[in-house]
Amino acid sequence: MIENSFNRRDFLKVLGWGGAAVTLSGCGNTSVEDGRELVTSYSEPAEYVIPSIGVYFNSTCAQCDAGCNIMGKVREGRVLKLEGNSQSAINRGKMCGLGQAGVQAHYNPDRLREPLLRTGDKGEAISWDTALELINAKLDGVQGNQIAFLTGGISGHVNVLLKNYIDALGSAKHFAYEAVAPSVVRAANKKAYGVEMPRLRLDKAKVIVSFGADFLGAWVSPVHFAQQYAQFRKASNGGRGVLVQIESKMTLTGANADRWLAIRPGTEGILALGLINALGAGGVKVAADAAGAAKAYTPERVSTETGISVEQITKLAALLKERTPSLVIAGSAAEGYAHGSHNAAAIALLNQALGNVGKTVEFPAALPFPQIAPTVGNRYALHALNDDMAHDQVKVLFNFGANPVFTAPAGLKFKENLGKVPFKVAFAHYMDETALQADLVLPLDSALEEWGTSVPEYAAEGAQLNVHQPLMEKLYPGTRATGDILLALLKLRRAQEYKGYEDFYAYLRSALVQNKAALGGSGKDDDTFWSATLSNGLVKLPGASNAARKTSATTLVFPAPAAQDGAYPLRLIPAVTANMRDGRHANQPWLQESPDPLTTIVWDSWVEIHPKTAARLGIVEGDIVEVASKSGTLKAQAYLFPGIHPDAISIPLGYGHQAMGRYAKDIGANAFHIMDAVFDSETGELAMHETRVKISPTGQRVVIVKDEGSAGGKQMGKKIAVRVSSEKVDLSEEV
Amino acid sequence: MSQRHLLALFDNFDEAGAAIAELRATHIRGFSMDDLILKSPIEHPEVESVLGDKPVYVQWYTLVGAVLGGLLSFFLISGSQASFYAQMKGGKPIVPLPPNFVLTYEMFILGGVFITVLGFLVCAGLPAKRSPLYSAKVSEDQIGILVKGDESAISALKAVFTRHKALEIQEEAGK
Amino acid sequence: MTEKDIREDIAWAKINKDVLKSLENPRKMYWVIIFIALAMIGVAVGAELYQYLTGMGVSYKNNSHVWGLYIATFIFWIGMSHSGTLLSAILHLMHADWRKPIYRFAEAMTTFSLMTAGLFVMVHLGRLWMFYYALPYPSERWIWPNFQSPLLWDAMAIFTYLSSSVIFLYIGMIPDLAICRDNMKNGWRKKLYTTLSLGWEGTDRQWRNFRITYLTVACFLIPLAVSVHSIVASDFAMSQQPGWHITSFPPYFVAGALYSGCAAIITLFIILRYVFRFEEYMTLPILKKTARLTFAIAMVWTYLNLIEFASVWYGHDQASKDVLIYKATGNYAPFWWGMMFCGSIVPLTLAFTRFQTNIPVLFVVSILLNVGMWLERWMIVAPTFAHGYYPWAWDHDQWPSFVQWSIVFGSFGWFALLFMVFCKIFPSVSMYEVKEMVYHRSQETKKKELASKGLANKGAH
Amino acid sequence: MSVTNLLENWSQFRHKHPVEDKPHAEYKWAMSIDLDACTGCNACSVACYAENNLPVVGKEKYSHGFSHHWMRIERYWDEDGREFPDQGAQFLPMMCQHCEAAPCETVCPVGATNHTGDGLNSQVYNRCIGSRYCEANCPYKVRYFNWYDYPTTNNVWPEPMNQQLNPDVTVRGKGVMEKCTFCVQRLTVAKSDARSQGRTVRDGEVQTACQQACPTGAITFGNLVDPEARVGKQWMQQQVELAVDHQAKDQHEHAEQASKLRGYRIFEELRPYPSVMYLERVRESAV
Repeated sequence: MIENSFNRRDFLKVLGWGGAAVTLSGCGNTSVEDGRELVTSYSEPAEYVIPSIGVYFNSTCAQCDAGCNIMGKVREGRVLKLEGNSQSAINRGKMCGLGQAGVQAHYNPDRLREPLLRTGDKGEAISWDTALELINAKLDGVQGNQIAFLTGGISGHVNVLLKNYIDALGSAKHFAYEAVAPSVVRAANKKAYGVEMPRLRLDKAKVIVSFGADFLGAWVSPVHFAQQYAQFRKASNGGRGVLVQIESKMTLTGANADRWLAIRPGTEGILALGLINALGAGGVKVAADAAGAAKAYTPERVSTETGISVEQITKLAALLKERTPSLVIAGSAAEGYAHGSHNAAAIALLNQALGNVGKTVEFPAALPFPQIAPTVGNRYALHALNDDMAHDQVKVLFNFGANPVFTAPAGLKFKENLGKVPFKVAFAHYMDETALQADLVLPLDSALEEWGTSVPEYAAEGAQLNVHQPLMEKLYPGTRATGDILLALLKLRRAQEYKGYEDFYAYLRSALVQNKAALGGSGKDDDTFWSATLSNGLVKLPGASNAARKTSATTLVFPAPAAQDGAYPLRLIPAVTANMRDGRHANQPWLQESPDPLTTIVWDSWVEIHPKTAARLGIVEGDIVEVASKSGTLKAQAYLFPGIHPDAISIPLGYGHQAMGRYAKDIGANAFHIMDAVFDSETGELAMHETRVKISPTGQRVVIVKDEGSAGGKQMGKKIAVRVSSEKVDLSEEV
Repeated sequence: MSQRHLLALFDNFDEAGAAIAELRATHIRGFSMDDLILKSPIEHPEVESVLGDKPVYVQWYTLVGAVLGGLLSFFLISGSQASFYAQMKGGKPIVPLPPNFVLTYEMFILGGVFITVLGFLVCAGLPAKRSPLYSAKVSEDQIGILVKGDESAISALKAVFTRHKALEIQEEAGK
Repeated sequence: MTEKDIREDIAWAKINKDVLKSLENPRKMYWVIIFIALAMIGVAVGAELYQYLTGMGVSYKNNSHVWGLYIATFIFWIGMSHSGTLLSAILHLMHADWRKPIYRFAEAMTTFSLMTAGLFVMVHLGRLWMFYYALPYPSERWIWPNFQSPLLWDAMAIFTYLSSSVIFLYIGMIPDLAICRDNMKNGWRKKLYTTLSLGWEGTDRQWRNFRITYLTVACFLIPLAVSVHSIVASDFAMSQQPGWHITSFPPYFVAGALYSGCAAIITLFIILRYVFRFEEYMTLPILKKTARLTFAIAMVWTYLNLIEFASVWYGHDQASKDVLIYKATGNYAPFWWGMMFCGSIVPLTLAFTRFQTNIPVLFVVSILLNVGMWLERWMIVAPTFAHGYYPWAWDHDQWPSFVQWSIVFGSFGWFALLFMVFCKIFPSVSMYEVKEMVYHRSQETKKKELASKGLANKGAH
Repeated sequence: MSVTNLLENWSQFRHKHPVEDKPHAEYKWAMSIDLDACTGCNACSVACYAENNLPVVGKEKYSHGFSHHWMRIERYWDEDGREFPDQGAQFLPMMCQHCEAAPCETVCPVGATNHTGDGLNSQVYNRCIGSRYCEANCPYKVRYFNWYDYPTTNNVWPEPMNQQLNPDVTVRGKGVMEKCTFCVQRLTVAKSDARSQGRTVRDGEVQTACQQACPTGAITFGNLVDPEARVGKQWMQQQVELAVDHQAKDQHEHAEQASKLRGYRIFEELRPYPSVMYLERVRESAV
């Protein structure tokens, strides 16, 4: 890697001419066109650009909130490939498929290229100055609390500017919304451990019992967990770790489990208490209140309610007793019910009963700069915003890249309520469903073009500040970085305060350089510190330790497993897949064409049905089925999938866009739109797994487009993927 | 002494055979049996046998052609495999014999066929100039005997042909 | 007393006249065939252009199923070429003189089906424009083709076979070309025949060398024909795939080749007989012999088929066995059973004397046999791809596209066009050999008559 | 062509690689994949798309089987008919196995696929005429054909997506066969760097794109000749030998004393001598 010891802006200037000639043809004058700078011929590149040699620059992946540190391979001014930054404690040089597809977010042909103002049904291109002035004008006379900001999870200095702007507008409301965030688990963790995101040490555990946490696929920080998982599977800490996954629909993590248990949907908490009970009976010392809460949950009762055999429960309890430390994780499958908080609390209780807290459940360091701490997104925010809009409480809505028109459950009538907002501004990369509803659409720089910082919610080690830096010159002159837009807007309100900052880069640099002592740069001069920071791509922060707290078991309430609803007999499990997640990256063709690991389906949605259920309903693979809930219906192809509870069906989220460009539009069906609006009893979060559906074949049949051949997942007696029982091998002797 | 051609046509192979036999027997002055050419519409070994033993050498061409074709092929292939960019194929030597033998076999046949045909053309004297006397009947159903003899022998030859019921006797114009 | 293969009292001049007439005025059916053939070629050329410009993908093969109808049809045409050799070379060596009226068109069939097969090699290539890389010449980078590849053996074998059979066809035709020359009025045809007949006059020297040459080339052609289809079989047998890697493939392919060729001869026999009014020469007794020959070969083919199944069934190679079971029960089962029906059941009709000379029945049967043989080739190629070693790559519903089908059908048009044009320009019945046949047969009869007369005379004394 | 050369070096030309005993000189690139660590997440496959300029063919073409992933993740289920796959699925990353006796190499009519001195199975795009015999003869079916001219096909690399293309790797036009190269472009750079320093490539100095991305480090790649290389150590520890079709493990298969080995190669019995060793997936017997 080349040390980043040159002037960053010169670098970009050169790249601009070498890589993105678009600058020339685009509208708006550059400094070169204005004659302030001279054109540098690429035949005489700067000394750090060696034609045909890849140069790496560090930045941070923006594809999800895990905050993996990445290196962009840059050749002749173009970013080619994203690779992991091996300095990072989070991803240690590794990358997931989603992260690597980040270049396709950047080079996406359907990116927005200029500000658009709605006139009737059409968007009219306007200049940035006009756009910003228009916003300022629209804000005049609107009360602060009638201005709403809708964002995803947001952190770092952009968050600071956002807060300042909100402040400048007089206490506008900020709604941080993430459609698939583990928000109920966060709340339960906060109660049980005192922190929302304790550090999970998969690598230290000898047994992991995961209640539907797809930590290898799409949950919290999958690349980090995958590495810990690899260590967990090795013998390095005394024996290969055992993974037991308990969930109603097999996730990628479930597919990798030693034992995958298909539990009746919603009874995760009952099983957790049952395990506490069995542990207590087996001689493990359990705190009195936990024992009391679990007392009623005898193996027999638990078995009847969860559908998991007594033998299995006993075996699992014995294993947990025998092999310590273990780790119990509550995932999105456990939290997705009206009693999701209780499920999560019971699972946390199991961790405490097993004595894992402090061993495999650790406490992350507190961040020294609370103002840059992440504002994490949740689903309650959407609910709240929706209510405000429904009551005409929102006059101006700023939407930073969230796409609630696509992700809101039909029950909320979000799109309808959005129509009531007089002025909607969307900051967007693409013309997505929500941007289509906006009055003003402002095109954003891609994540590989903009400056910024972020703080990952799940810190793998200490705390860290991630640096985002451009990996190449902007592709389109008409896009702007979120930070720059906020700064420009702030300048319209508080000109004095921000006049010293030419742009967001200047702001960021000065913000970091001023605090260099706290950021590990004491004693260095500003330029050296700045160069080193950019070169590393991240700043590791020292942090104070958090203390543990104990949860109380007395308040746990579980509904008896619901009687079958005759009209809607099946439960819908919306699947969050590693590629699609909530669908914001559905327009990245690598992700569409990467087969779903479990079904190997590409370029479409599907309905997973257990073969037994399918046989009962007369459905075969490829049948187009109609899935109907109280809130809506959709049609998709049926895929017979053994890894799902017979009382449930599963549809992946993220498909079914009606906009967002050529790669996403009209691909599959949107499962969000048939979800009922049921909320968690404690947190008010939308309960994702509470939708009940019925399913019927439409009579149409298609050939499913998937990677697996006509043999399905069978090896036909050939020795291709071989499995061996753990007692037959000794991993400790292996290299 | 100038020579002239004479073509006699017969519709009966036996008569033609008899005519030749008589020509051979009578020893006409100014005419040699070597100057006799039989023309027939079909392959007719028994009539040809009257002409005496005339060896055919085409087979030798065949032998030479086949052997050369085979050798050329083997050495061309093996030599090119060995001497130009060696193309390594996993599991096989750079000069593998069985495949080369297959191609050698094909070239053996190819060489044989081509050179045999060349030999045929050489031995049969083809492509040939048309002989001075020809009748399309020869390619239809009649057998022709073309002779070349001194002026003096012509009448004797004619007599022999007429005796054997020649249907027609063509005479080359005098020079 | 069986009917004679040919009338012995047929005048030689009439033979010339009848055959030469075929160069002039065929029945209307001729033009109908030419028109249909041209239409089929037109569609195929369009399809090929589309495929050439867009990519092989339009033919709907896929990444595990990389070969399709092109290769199957290629084998089919190669196979068809074998009957010409059978009739002209093998039967020539065996002195079966009934072949004489029909071997010429059989040989032409050999040549043209080889040319058609060659087209499929080209159509099949992903980069047709680079086909010359397969030729054995050192390129400017000093790279030779890979002589280990059965495909290259194929190319070599087909080249040898095609050139040898063209030569064989031509050499055998020289005396007839001379007849044409002698009977043609002035014009381009006269020039053509004059040039091609090389000054042939039927002299004793020419006939002598001709006889030996013809015999020698015939001797070469027999092993060559066997080797050609064995090598085509090697494309499969030399590979490692289940269902292909079978020891009995070479003889099986050769038998299949002779079989389809014989069936095609019956079809063309019937067509030519009608179109060119060859009833005098392509007689029913000859047709009967051909039908019997076809029946015999059909049984050989059936036997080899059963041998193959048995050796796979009792072998230890589970993968091959799976492919066999798949053929009989999987997606391709209708075609596979269709092949068994057409190839082994339909020919049983040929066992009945009454059908052996029944032209409508024979016409239908011969076409069914060829359908069966075409299916056989497809059933060799496709199921191994659909059910090979690697279950993950077993394909879904792999169905050839319109492009593949139209090129396959177009090849029949192409063949028909070449063949019919040939028959119109060159004598499709060998005049000189029919004369020989008539001559020898009448001699025989005369001898017999003399002998019986002699006996009678003796008896009288 | 010189017959003299042929005759003088006869024995060299008759050497059978790798069956007869002639070890690789400097490099023999090989891989091992730990199926116990592989989670089937597809990161390797996407990395391969990014590194090797693989076209995204779209749904319609995918449905016809024109998928173009050099690295594909296969997912297998148990076949014992239980109601639930309660031991999970089995994932297997499958790419060109770079066989030492590759069935594809011998059958190519134009010599477009050859064995390199480094033990790679190379594909010469320029030379390929698209006969597809190599794929027909591949037991693993890991070769991918350019059925269309992807660079000019709509929505494969629309402007500006084409700016992502890796200039070190050829963009293939229609009609040529392609497959995993073990990231030969990276190997070439590493070898060149090492050569300029008068040494061979050190273990870890070069990574394939899939190996680099793999979050669990399931893929190990390196030089089998190098005694320090991790891949070689793994092969040795698992007693898997390159040019043998029957490994130590197979001999223990039915032995009372179960073998502790879990390294195997797929379709070893066909004797392609693949360069990729898989380590069996382990499943806990206690639950």
